[in-house]
Amino acid sequence: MANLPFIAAIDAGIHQEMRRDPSVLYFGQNMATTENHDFVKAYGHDRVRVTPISETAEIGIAIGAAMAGFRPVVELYMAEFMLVAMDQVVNEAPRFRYMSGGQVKVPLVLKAGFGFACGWAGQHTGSLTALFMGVPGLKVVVPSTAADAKGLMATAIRDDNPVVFLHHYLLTLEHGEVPDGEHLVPFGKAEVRRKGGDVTIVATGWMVPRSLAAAETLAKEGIQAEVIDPRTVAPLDLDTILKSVAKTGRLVLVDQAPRHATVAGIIAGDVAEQGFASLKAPIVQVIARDATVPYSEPLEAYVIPDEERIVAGVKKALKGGR
Amino acid sequence: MANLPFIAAIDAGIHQEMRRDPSVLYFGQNMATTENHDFVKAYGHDRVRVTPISETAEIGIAIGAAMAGFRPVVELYMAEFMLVAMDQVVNEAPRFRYMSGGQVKVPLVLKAGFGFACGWAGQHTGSLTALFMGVPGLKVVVPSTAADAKGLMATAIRDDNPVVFLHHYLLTLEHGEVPDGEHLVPFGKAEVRRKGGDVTIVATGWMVPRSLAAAETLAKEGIQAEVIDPRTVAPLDLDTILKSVAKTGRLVLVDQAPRHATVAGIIAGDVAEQGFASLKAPIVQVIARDATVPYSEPLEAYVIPDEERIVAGVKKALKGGR
Amino acid sequence: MSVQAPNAERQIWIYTQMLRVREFEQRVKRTFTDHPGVIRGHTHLADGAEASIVGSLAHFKPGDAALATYRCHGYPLVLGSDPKAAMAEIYGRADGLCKGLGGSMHLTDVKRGFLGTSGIVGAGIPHAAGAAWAAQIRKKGEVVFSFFGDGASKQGAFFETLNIASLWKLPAIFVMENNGYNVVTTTAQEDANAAAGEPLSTKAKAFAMPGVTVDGFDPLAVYATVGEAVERARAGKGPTLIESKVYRLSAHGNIIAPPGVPLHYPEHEAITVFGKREEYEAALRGDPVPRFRGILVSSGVLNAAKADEIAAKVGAEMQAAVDFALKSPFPRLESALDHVYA
Amino acid sequence: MSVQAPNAERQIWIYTQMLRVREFEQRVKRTFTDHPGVIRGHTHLADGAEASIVGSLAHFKPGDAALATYRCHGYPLVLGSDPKAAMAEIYGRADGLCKGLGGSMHLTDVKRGFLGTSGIVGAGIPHAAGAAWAAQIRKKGEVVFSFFGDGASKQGAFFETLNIASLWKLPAIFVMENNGYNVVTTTAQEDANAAAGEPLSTKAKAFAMPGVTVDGFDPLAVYATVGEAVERARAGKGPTLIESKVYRLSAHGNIIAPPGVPLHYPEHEAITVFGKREEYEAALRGDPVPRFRGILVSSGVLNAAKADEIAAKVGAEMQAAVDFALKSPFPRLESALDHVYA
Ligand SMILES: Cc1ncc(C[n+]2csc(CCOP(=O)(O)OP(=O)(O)O)c2C)c(N)n1
Ligand SMILES: Cc1ncc(C[n+]2csc(CCOP(=O)(O)OP(=O)(O)O)c2C)c(N)n1
Ligand SMILES: [Mg+2]
Ligand SMILES: [Mg+2]
Repeated sequence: MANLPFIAAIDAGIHQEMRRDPSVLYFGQNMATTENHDFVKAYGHDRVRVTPISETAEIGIAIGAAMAGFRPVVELYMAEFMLVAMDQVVNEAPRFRYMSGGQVKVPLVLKAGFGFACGWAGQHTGSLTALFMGVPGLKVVVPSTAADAKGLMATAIRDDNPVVFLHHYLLTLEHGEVPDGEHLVPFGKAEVRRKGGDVTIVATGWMVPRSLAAAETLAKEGIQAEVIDPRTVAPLDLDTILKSVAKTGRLVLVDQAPRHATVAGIIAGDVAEQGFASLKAPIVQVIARDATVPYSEPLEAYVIPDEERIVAGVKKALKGGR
Repeated sequence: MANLPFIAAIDAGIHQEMRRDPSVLYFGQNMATTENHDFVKAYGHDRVRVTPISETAEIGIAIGAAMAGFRPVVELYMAEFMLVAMDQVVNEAPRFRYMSGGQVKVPLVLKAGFGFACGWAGQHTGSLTALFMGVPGLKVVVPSTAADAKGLMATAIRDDNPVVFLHHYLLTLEHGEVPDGEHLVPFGKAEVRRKGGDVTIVATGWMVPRSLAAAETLAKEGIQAEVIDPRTVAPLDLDTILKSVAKTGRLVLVDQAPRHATVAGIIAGDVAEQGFASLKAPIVQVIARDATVPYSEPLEAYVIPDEERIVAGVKKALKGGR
Repeated sequence: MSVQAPNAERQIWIYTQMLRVREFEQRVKRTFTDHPGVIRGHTHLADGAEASIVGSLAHFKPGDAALATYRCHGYPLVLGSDPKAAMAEIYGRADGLCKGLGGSMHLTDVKRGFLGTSGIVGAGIPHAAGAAWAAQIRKKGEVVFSFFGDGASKQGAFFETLNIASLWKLPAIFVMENNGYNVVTTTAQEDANAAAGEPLSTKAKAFAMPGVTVDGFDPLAVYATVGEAVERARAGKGPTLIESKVYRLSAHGNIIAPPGVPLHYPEHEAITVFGKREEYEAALRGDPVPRFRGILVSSGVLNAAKADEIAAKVGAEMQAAVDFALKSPFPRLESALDHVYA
Repeated sequence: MSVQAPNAERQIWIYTQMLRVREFEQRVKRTFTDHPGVIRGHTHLADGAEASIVGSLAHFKPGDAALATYRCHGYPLVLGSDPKAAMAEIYGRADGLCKGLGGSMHLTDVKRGFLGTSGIVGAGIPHAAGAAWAAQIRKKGEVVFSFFGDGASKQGAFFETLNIASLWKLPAIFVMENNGYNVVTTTAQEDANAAAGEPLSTKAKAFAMPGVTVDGFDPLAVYATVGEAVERARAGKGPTLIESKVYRLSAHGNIIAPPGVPLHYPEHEAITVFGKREEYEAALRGDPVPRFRGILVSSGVLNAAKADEIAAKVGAEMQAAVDFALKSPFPRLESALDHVYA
């Protein structure tokens, strides 16, 4: 075990796989521009390269290299930058295996940060997870701890399908205990971050620590919230959520995105279909207010769900009935 | 009233607005390439132009022209083609008014067909509506009748915000009665296509006629389904849906997209939060099977929801209880 | 660097492959009338581009790769794919190259180095560059062929990719089949170089990359030009942009219509949209397939008898493909859920 | 076509505007140390580009428009925006140009023709072309200035837009501020022309558009070059691509860090990443602001006293902007929900 910041844990996961598998490539903008670059020193310029600001070509090149037998990891920095290449992400990478009748596989990882709500304003602060969640052939990973960041990155690299790896920028420097040796975290297994019998909270990314903080506040009032972190939203471990709801009967979904752009809403739809009998009260969504993220600090804080709103959401779920 | 095919009704809506407002522009690929082109003849090349295959520039140019006082309508043919320009659609057009503190407005219409499930296979048959639904600042229109196609297009052109106008390609030649003179259909007002007290069906685009057909079949068995067509999903007229569910207690959402990519799932989430008390049974989603759309005819039909599966979904909703 | 002309035997091979592509696609086209409803969606024929396709792929070696667009029937046939499997795919049958999941726009045959085709204009160009990066890492002198249209050179993916390919000296050959049209838009209507009377290969200057324009109706000219580019690429000297001037001898594709409307191939847009029948007929008079046959016969490489023999053989081969595909069963319904994930 | 050099008064105006931009941004930079926490997110300074910005916008007339990137503080100041409102926006206050909703990366002042700025690289280039189309339709000889960086010329939006702009003869001036870097990537590391020792203006050839390279540290050279392009555009002769060679005198932006870590401006990447202190110091010795002051003094256009007077006036103006912005209140919380829809 080593105590590492989130960002170092991701790198550790990439190193782990590049060391064992020479077919893993790592490239993107504003990396590997000198010989001193960590990954360049370790693996050389054949496998580690800087690219121009050309996301469409970057991701397209990753697809071609993957079809030709490699496992590229593309550094994209911010999830929004994938939007200029959205066709490659949702209508190319996940399509080729299927359209070829299983002849090719497209193992690649698109690494991008998101949700950097600290003054980056309208075009750099989005929470776009839901955009990638419903594409057959595509997997989507959203780690919330340093250990998962390493383990899910390693699993993403070994996966034979395209994977969007979304790490929350506000967690970048959060430290956590990370297993030293080979560490892999399976896809499709949610983690119960806190046990509780009164209400179920589901959250991803930065909303996980916020929800845990809210849960502690609620505990002081004798309310025990179970906090579930899906860790991967495609595949989504609905069973773990349904089991918890079967126990608590109440569900609060926390999401940094605005209404109709959330993972929360999508999970709510699944539970309303498959866990309806367990529900004792309306499913509550604690999500961003309906606006582009504003620059000014108090306004930004007003738009994004905070501990207080999560607590209020839980109380609403507890009050609610049929 | 004139009996027009869907496609002609859309043109009628564009003509109606171009005639009355010289600031309306219409351009895109593979149109206006000769002087005989209907719109070129009527409005000239200043306002009607053919573009290269450059969606990012096309939509970006529409944004700039809109900020400079015009009302561009961009012909994009297929919704997937917007993916190469997704940044312009979701992270540029809807942002400028907000980020400028209300100084600019960006009135434009992105016209695109979708869901052409007739052998167009993996990259041209998607139902991407949900991708655009949760973007503050963006409006999304999905007509299912010729009359609405004209009236919603006209309203979209007059709207001062960016509007994604998604017409279902399989409806292209469907005829319908279309009002002759000025015709406008308001945004945010769902239409109850069929009244019924036993179950509520919500569907958009081509799934509307399929749901109505299913409703007729069910009627023969004495089951009266109410079929609601939201017509615009942003803004979404949740009230009309909630009112119906308050009456029927049972909700079936029909959508051509696969799980976690549907408007259905998002509406289910809203109803599970705001209409929970009315629900007598789990919300049923009748949606595409989880695959890229295959080419082969029987497989394509197998993947996409048909009348039979809608009927089955309704019966499931009727059987279901708490 | 100059490429040796193909010997007689190789010239006959080139002609035979051109004819195979033509005969295959004529049957695809005839299927719309002979067997209505058997082909759905949108098909795109390569007639007019056969000399360009074969002259290019004549340089293909095992280990090389090729990627293309929705207009993709010709390449795999030249690379050795079974016409039966190709036709079965276009008919949506279980014996298709892609098990009926891909269709006409997405023929793929990895065993023969035909890696994939994108139906999104320009989107396949970076895929080819990625495969070329793989080849560069492997250091076996393998190259990648990227085929796309003139219209694709107006899509961001084209520019972004060629810059990187040149910068990284990737072993790629970018073959732009300039047939003068993007559906119903002429090149001069959408391309600033064309509007200024400049060749589209001029765009290579934006990437400090060699750019060449060649007569795509002449398989030997294409052979020489692409051959040089392939030598450069194999030698690690980087990519080349080749503008191969061809002409579509059919419409862009079959008509686009919802189910119920019988699909068919209309006349070429030069006639239906622009009323330039003469432009089309001039192109037809230059049809590369009969033209090359004539050249081979007059140069004595081929005699009429041998040529007829080839034609008969090829015709029979392609007719067998149709017969096979018509008999091939549809895939199991559940197979629609195969291959979503690896 | 050649542009008359600016007269003495105009030269003094140019110098004054350059100084205004510099003095404003030095205070933005100092805010990180003087008032920690007041500026959040990411700011990007134009220091080193002042001569290019002012030499270009000296040709701006009422009715013209300008669009730029996240590195956007200079343009509106030159176009007449109130520095108080600009600083208040960067501080996220209610009196900001954009009411605190936009911030440093999105300064906008429509009344002065500064239409908008995109934080997405290359994305603003087509917006400028769209505004130019509007100007073309209006037929009043209005033009649109599009400012972007060297790195943006690797983004598809750049290529797609310049092709259309040339094809449509749009009245646009595309000013690429080539500061040699995309964050920590040098131009030669990401651009095939640069790697081949060619100017980036070479890319104009892909669009049959005039392309010129100019010394962006020399406001009079920029004035002449952009002036010609503006004349062409106003005359309906179409767009021009201008590569203006500048150098960032600060780092790309303040450090990127989550809340809790105090933000500051590190040294330039030439030093911190590449260890090329000499490259940076050479650029600093050519700093266009003191350099132009020197030129004006030695040419007698300006005497030292007058120059000091200007400096004092500008310094006071910009200090007042800081004082005003610090006192400006934060916006009402509910105002976060204003202006989502028109
Ligand atoms: C991004 C995108 N935009 C539009 C289309 C629709 N489309 C399909 S083929 C085509 C024409 C392409 O022309 P060209 O590149 O010259 O190839 P050709 O068909 O002439 O061989 C267009 C516009 C598409 N498939 N992808
Ligand atoms: C599409 C996209 N990719 C990446 C980024 C991240 N980014 C912001 S500024 C920048 C550098 C741009 O360099 P250049 O165009 O030369 O402008 P400069 O900052 O040097 O003025 C990058 C890569 C972005 N904003 N948008
Ligand atoms: Mg073409
Ligand atoms: Mg730069």
